[in-house]
Amino acid sequence: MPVDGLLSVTWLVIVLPLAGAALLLLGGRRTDRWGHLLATGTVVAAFALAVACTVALTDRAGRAVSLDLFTFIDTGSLDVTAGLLLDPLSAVFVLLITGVGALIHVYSIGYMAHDPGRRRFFAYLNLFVAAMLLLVLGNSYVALYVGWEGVGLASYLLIAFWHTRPAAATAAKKAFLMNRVGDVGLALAIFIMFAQLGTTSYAGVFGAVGLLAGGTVTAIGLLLLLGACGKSGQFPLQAWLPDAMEGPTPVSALIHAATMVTAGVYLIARSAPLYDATPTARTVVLAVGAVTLLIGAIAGCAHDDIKKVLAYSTVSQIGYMFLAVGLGPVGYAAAIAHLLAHGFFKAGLFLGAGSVMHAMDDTVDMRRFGGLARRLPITFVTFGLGYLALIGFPFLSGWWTKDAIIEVALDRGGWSGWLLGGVAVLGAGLTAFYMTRLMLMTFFGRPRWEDGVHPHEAPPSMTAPMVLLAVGSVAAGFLLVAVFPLSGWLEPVFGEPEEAAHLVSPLVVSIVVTVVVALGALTAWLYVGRREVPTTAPARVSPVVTAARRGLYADTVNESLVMRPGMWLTRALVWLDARGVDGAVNGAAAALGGGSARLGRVQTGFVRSYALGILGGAVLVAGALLAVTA
Amino acid sequence: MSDVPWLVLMIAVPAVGAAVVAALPAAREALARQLALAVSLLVLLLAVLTTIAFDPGGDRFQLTTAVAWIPDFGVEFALGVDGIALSMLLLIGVLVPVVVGASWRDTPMPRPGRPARSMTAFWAWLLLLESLMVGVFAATDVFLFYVFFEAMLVPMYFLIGSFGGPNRQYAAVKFFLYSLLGGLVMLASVIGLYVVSNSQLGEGTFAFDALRQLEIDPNVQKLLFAGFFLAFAIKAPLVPFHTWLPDSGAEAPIGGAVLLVGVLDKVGTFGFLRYCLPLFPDASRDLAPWVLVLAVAGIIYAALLAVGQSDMKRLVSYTSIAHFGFIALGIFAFTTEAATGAVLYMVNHGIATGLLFIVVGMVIARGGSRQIRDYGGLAAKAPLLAGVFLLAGLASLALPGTNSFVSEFLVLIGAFPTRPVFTIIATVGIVLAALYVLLMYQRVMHGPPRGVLLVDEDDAGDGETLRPASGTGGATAVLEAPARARVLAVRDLSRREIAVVTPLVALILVLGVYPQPLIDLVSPAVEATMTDIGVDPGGSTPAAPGSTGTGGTD
Amino acid sequence: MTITNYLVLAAILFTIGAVGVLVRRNAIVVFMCIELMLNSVNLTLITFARSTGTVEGQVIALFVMVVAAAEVVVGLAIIMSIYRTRRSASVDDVNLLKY
Amino acid sequence: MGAIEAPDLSYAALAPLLFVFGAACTGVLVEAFVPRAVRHPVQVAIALVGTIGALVATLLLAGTEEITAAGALAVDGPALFLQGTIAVLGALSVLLFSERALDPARSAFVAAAAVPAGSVRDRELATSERVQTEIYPLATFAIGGMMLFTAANDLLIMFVALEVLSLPLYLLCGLARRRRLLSQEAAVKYFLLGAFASAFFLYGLALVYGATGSVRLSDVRVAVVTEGGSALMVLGLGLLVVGLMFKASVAPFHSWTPDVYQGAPTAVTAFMAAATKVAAFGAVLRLLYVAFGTADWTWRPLIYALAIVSMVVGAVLGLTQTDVKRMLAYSSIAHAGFLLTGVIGLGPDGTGYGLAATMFYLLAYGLTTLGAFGLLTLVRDGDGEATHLSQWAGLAQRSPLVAALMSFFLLALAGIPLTSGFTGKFAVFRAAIEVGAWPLVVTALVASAIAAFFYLRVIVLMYFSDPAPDGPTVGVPGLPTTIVLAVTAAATLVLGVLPGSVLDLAEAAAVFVG
Repeated sequence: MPVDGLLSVTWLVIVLPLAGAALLLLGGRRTDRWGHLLATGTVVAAFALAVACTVALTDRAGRAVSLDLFTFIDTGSLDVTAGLLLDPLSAVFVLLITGVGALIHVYSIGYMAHDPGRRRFFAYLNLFVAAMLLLVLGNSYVALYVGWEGVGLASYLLIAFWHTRPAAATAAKKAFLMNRVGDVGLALAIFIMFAQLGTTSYAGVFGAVGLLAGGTVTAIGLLLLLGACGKSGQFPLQAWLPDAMEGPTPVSALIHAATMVTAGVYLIARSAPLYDATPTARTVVLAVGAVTLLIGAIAGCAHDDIKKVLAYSTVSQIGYMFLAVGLGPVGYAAAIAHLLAHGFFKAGLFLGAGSVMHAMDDTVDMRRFGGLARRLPITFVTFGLGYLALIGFPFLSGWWTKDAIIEVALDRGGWSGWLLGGVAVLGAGLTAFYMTRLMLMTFFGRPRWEDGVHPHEAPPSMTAPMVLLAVGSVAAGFLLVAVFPLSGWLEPVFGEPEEAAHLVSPLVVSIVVTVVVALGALTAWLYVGRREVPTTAPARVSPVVTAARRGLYADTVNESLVMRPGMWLTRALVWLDARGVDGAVNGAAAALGGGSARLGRVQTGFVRSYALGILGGAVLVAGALLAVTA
Repeated sequence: MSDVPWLVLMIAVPAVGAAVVAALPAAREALARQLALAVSLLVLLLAVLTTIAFDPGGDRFQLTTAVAWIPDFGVEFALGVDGIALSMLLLIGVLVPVVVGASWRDTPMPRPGRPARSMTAFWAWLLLLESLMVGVFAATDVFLFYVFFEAMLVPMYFLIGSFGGPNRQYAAVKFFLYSLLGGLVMLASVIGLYVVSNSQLGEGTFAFDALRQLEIDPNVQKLLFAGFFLAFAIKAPLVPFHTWLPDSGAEAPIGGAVLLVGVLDKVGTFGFLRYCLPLFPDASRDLAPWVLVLAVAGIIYAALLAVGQSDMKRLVSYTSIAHFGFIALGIFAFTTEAATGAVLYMVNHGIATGLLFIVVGMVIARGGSRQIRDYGGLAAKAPLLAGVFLLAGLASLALPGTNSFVSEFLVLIGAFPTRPVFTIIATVGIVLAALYVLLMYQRVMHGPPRGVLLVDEDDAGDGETLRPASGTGGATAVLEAPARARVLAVRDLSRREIAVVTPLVALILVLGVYPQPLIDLVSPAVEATMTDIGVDPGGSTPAAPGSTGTGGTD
Repeated sequence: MTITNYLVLAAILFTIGAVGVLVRRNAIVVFMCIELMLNSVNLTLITFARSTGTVEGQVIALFVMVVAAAEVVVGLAIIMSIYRTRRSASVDDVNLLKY
Repeated sequence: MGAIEAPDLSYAALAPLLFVFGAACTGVLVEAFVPRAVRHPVQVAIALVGTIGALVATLLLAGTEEITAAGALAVDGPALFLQGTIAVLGALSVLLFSERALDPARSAFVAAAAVPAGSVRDRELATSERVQTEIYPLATFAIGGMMLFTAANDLLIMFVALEVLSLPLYLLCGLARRRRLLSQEAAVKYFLLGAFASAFFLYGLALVYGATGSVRLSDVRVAVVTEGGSALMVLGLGLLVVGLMFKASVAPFHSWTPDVYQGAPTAVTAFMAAATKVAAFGAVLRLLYVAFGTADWTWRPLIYALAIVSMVVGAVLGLTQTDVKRMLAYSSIAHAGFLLTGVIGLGPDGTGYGLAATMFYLLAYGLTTLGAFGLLTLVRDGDGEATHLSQWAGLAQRSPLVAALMSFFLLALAGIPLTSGFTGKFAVFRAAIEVGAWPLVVTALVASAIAAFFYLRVIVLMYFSDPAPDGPTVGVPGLPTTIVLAVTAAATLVLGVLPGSVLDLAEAAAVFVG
C-alpha cells in the first residue's frame, strides 16, 4: 500500500532530534547560547509531528505503515533495508518518547542553566531521543539493534556527563558493559533468525514463525529476553540501573525511568508472535518479571538516596511490565498501559526529586531532608500526586494499570496464577512502604538539613513540566484503561483481546490490593513518620536490611563471579603471552645464540683439530658411501 | 579512461617521490614533508580515478598490465585489481596523506647528547612503503606479489628502526625476522606452485588466473597451503604468531604504526582471500576448522590481553589482533556474507584503528608517555580530543552507526549459518571489546585530572610548555611526570590535528550509515572467490524447512 | 705377492701419514706426513697401473712428485717465514685466529 | 716404432687459458727484468689484460663444445660460463689488489714477506712506499688454475689445476702488510690443511683409477654404467668429493675458512671467497654430472646431507661472530650449502635446472661477496681495516653511502627480493624442488632466515646505533676500488631486477660434453 502525505516523512521524527544533536556537537561553542533552545525545539517539533502521524495513522487500514528508506546492507542472501514501521505499538512509544522527552528538555533548560556543559548535555539528550525513536520505529530487528546500541551509547554519555566524578565514569562504563552482555543475546537471536529464515525484518520473521522448530523459537525467545533484561535492568542484569543515577536527574527521569529502560518491554511486546510460539520462553519472562519485581521493591525499602530508591522502584515497576508481557496476549495491553502510566509518574517523581536536590544543593540523602513540604509547595504537590499514582491510590493511573496486571496474573489460574498474583500484590505493598517512607522522610517531619542550606522552589521552566507530568500521572491510567482503551488501539498488533473469565472479581482484587497498599503505607509511617529519623543510617540492622541496602548483593555476585576472576584471568594471560608465547619466540632465538656460541668453541684455532675434523668428515663420507653401495 | 595504466602510475608516482625526497639534503625537512604530502595526495587522486575507471560489473581483474619480466621463470610484471584489491588501494590512498599529516610535527626520538636527526629519510621511506603497498595489492603474478611482499619489509623496518621508540631496535629486528621467516616459507610454496604448473601446463607460470586452473593433489595442496598460510598468519597476526605486533605497534612512530596495522597487516588477510582460498580450495576446506580455532581463540585471547595492557599503543595493537581474528573468521566461514564482511572489515579496521592510533598518538604527543596511568581527566580540558578518541574507540568496538559495525555484523551473521559455535564464541568478544575500549577511555579521559600533564598553575599559561613532549620521537618518547602540579596543561586539537582526523571521522560515519556502495564494489570479487572454492555465491540458504528467505528481493 | 698387499701397504702408509698430521706438532714434520700420504698414493697408483695394465698410473705418479716438490717449495717458504717471526715451528702456537 | 703423434690442441678453444697463463708468465719475467719503479703499473696492466682478454675470449667462444688436448680438457658451456665468471671476478680482484689510495703505505700487501714480522726492518718497511708486485703473477696463476679447474675433463688435470690454484693462494694469504702474524697464521693453516685435503683428493683419484682403469671422466662414466659402482670406485668418489668440498668450504670441511678469511689480506679474502668457490663448484658439477651423473644414487644422499650440514653450521655459527670478515666467512659456508641445493637439482639423465641455477648462483654470489669484502677495505682505523662489528656502529652517520652499499650487499646475501641473491636462491630452490627435494629447500629457507639475523645485525649497528667517539674513519677509495664497488653493486642490482638475459645465458650454457 503506497505511503503518501504526512506518513511518508515519518523519518523526520528521527531526523529532527538527530540533526539537533549533530548541530550542537559540531557547532561547538558558537551554539552555546541558543543550543539548548534548538534542542528543545527539535524534540517539540518531533512530538508535534508524531501526534500528526498518529492521527493520520488512525484512519488507515491496518493502522500501520512500513517505510523503506534505503538499502542498508545487501550482499549474498542478506538484505537489510533501512526502514521504519509506524503502527499502534510504535506510535504509542513515539508519543511517549517525544512527549516526555520534550517536557524533560524544557525542565533541563532550568535544571542545567548553570552547568558549563549544558550544550553537550542537550546534544546527548537529542541523540538519545533520536536513537530511542529509531529503536521503536525500525521495521527490522537490525534497525532495532542499531537504535538499541544507540540508546546505550547515549545513556553512557549522559551517565558519565559529569565525567570528572570517578563514580559517574564507572557507573557509565558499568551500564554500557552490562547492556553489551544483553546485546550479545539480541545479536545472536538475530543471527538465528537469519540462519533459519534468511531475513531479519519483522514482517519476514513473524510471517515465517510457523516454519521454525520449537527449540529454535525458544532459543530466540530466551536470547531476546537476555537483551531485554540488559536494557531494562531486569534480573540478573539489574545492577547497573541504580548506579546509573550518577547522571543528571533529567537523564534519570527520561532514560532510566520513562523510556530507555522500557525498551525491553517493547522488544518482547514487539516479538509477541515469536513468544506466542514458545510457552517456555514466555514462562521465563514471567519468572524474571516476578523476581525482579520483588528484588527492586525490597532493595528500594532500605536505601536513603532518594534517586536510588526511585531507581529500584523503576526496576520493580518494569518487573510488573515483564510479568504482564510474560502472561501473553492478555497481558500485552496491560503492560503497555502500565508502561505509559509509569512513564508519566516516574518521570514526574524524578523531576520532583531533581527539584528537591536543586533546592538542597544536590544532596540526595533523604536523612538530611525533611519538612520540605512547606518550602517547596509545587514540588510537594506534583511529587505527591506522582507518589499516589505509583502506589496505586484508587482512581489514579497506577491503580488502573497495576490492578489490571494483578488481575491478569490471577486469571492465569492454577498455583502459578496465585503465586504470581500474590507476588504482584506483595510488590504493591512494598511499593507503598518504600514510597511512603520516601515521602515522609523528604517532605514531612522536622527539617534535618545541613547548615547553610536554604531550600527554595525551582524556576517555572522546571515546575511547569512537573505539573504537566503530575496531571498525566493522575489521568493517564483512567484515560488509557477506561476512556480510550489501549487494548483496542493496539488490537492490530496484538490481536483481539479475548475477554478473560475472571477467577477473582476485579472488585475483590482492587479491595485487597488497596488494603495491602494501605498496610504498607501504615508500616512506613510507623517506622519513619511517627518517630525521629536519625541523620545517619543506623549501623546495627537486621541482615535483611543489610541485604536490601546492598541491592540483594547483586554487585557482590557480579564482582566475585565475573570481575575478579576476569581480572585474574587477564593478568594470567598477560603473563602467559609475555613469558609463554613471546617467551617461546625469544627463547628460540636465545637457544640459537647459545648453540652458536657453544658450537663456535669447536673452532679452537688449532690446525691439528681442524685436520681431525676433516679426517673425521672424510671417514664419515667414505663410510656413508660404502653403506649406500653395500 | 581505462587504457591509462593507473596501477603502474600508482606504484611509480610514490616511488619517484621517494627517490626525490631521499635526494633532498637532510636540512630541507620542510620541503621533504610538503613533497610527501603532495605526492600522497596525488596518489589519492589516482586511486579515485582508478576506482572511476573500474567497472564493478566487469571482468574479475581490470586495468590489467602485463609485461614479461623474467621469462626464464615465466614471471610477468602483471598488475590488475578486483574489487577487493581496489578497496585496499583506496584505503592506502586515504591513509597515507592522513599519516603524513599526523606525522607532520614528529621528530626522531632525541638521543642524549646528540643532535636531533633529520626526518627527511622518514618521508622517503614512507613514500617508498606506499608504492610497495600498492604493488602488493595490485600484483596478479604470484612471484611479483612475493617480491612486493618481502620488499615491503625494508621500508617499514627502517621506519620502526630509526624513527621508533626507546626499544625500537628490538622491535624492528623482531618484525623483520618474523615476517621474513614467514615469507621464506611461503617462497617454498610459491616455487612449489610454479613446479606444479610447470608439470601440468608444460611451462611454468605465476599468473594467478592460470594457477587457479590447476588441479593439485589434495596432499600437495595441504603443503602449499601451509606455506602460504604461515606467511599470512604471521602478517595478519593470528594467535600464536602475533607477538611481534605489540612490540612493533608500540615502538613504531605513529605514522608507521597506522600503516603497519592499517594496511601492511591486511596483506595477510588479503592473501588468505586472494591466494589461499582460490589456489588451494580443497586444502582450505579441510583445514578451515583449524584456522577458525586460531581466529576465534585470537578474538578472545587478544581482547583479554588488551584489557590487561598498560601501554596505550600496545593496547591498540592487541585490539587489532582481536579484529584480525574476526576477519579470519569471516574469510574461513565460506559464505558470501561473511567474506564480504571480512573485506569490509579490512577497510573499516584500517580507518577505525588508524584513527585510534592517531588519536592515541596525539595524546602521547601531549603527555610524552605511552602509559595509561600517566593520564586522566583529559576530557575536561580537551573535549574535542576526547570526542574523537571516543568515536575511534566506539568504531573499534563496532558500535552501530560506525563503519565497523557493518563489517563485524556481516562477518558474524554470515558465519553463523555455517559455523554457529565459533560465531557464538566470537560474539562474546564484543563485550570484551567494549571493556577494553571503555577502560582505556575512562582512565585517560575521565575522572579527576592527574598524570604527567599536571603542571604548576603559573607555567600553565603559555603555549609551548603545554606540549611537554613536543619534539619527542614520533610521539613515542617516555617522559617522567612533573613533580608537584595543580592544573591540567593540555591543548585541545590544533587546526592541523582537526584536519587530520576529519576525513577518518567522516568515513567512519558515512560508511557506518551507507556502506552499500562499498559492498557493491567488493561483492563481485567475493562471489568469484566463493565460486572458486565451490560455495554458492548467492549466499547462505535459510535452514528452516520451506523457508524461502528474502534473498535480495524484499 | 698379490696387488692387494701393495694396496693395503699403501693404505697403511696413508693412514700413518694422516695420523701423523694429527699427532705431530712441528710444522715441518706435519708437512712431511702429508708428503708421506702423497707418496702412499703414488704407490697405490703404480699398483693400479700394474693391475689394470695401463700406463696412466705411472705418469700420474710422476706428476704427483712434481706437484709435491712445488708444494714443498711453497710450504717451506711459509713455514720459514712464520718460524722467523715466532722462533717456533709448532703448529699449536699459531692459534690467534679462533672461534 | 710408430711416430709419436702429438695430441691435438685447439688453441682457439684454449684461448682463455692461454691468455691468463701467458699473462702470469710474463708477470714473472717482468719481476725479473723491469725496474721496480714501473713494475706496479706494468704488472697490474698485464694481469688485467690477461683476465679481461680471457673474458673476451670466453664470450667469443660461447657455444663451442669440444674436447681437446687429447681429451684432457673439455671446452663446453659450463666451462666457458664459469671461466668467464672467474675471469670477471679475477679482474675485479686484481683491481682490488692494486688499490693504492687507502693504505697510508699505498698498498695492503707486505713489502718484503721474508722480513720477520715485528723486526726493525719490518717496521721501517711497513711505513715505506715500497710495494709488493709478485702478488699479480701469483694471482694470475691462481686465476689460471681456477679456469683450468672448471675445464678439466680428466682427474689428473683436475688435481694439477687444484694445486695450481691453491699454491699461489697459500702465499697470497701470508702477504698482508698489517697484522702480519694473523696473515702468516692464515697462510700456514690454509697451506697445511689444503695439502692435507688435496692428499685425500689424490687418493680418491687413485682409487677411481684403480676401479675404472682410467682417470678420464668420460671413461669413468662408461665404467660406472657397465660395471655399476664398485665399492672401490664409490670410495674414490667420496675422497674426491672431500677434496673438492674442502676447497668449496662446505661443512664439515670448512674449519679453515673463518680463520683464513679473517687472517688473509681483505682483497685476497674477497678473491678467495668469490673465485675459489666458483672454481671448486665448477669441478664438483663436472665430476658429479659428467663422471657420476648416471650413478647419482651414489652421491645424491651425500650431497643432500652435506648441504644441510653446511647451511645450518654456517647460519648458526655466524650468529655470534663479532668480526665482519669472519661473519662473511660463515655466510660463505652457508652459501656453499645453498649451492649444493642447486647441485641436487640434477634431473634424470642430465636434464634438470640444477646446473644452470648453480652457475647463475655462483656468478651472483661471487660478485656480491666480492663487493662486500671490497667495501670492508674502506673502513679503517689506526692499524688497517676496522673489521670488528662494534667499530661499525653508527657508520650510516659517518658515511651514508658506504652504509647504504653495505646494507644492499648484505640484503643480497640474505636473499631479499630485487637483489641478485634472491634470484639465485629462487633458481637453485626451484631446481631442488623440481626433483622433489622440498625438505631440503625448507631447511635452506629456515637457514637463510637464521642467517638473515646476522646480516641484519650489521645493518642495525650501522643505522640504529650511535657511532663510538673514537670510531674508524671511512677512507676515500681510489679509482680501482671504486670501479669494483660500482661494478659489483650494479651487477647485484641488475641480476636482481632484470636477470633474464644472464639466466638465458646460463641455461644455454648448461650442457656438459664428454
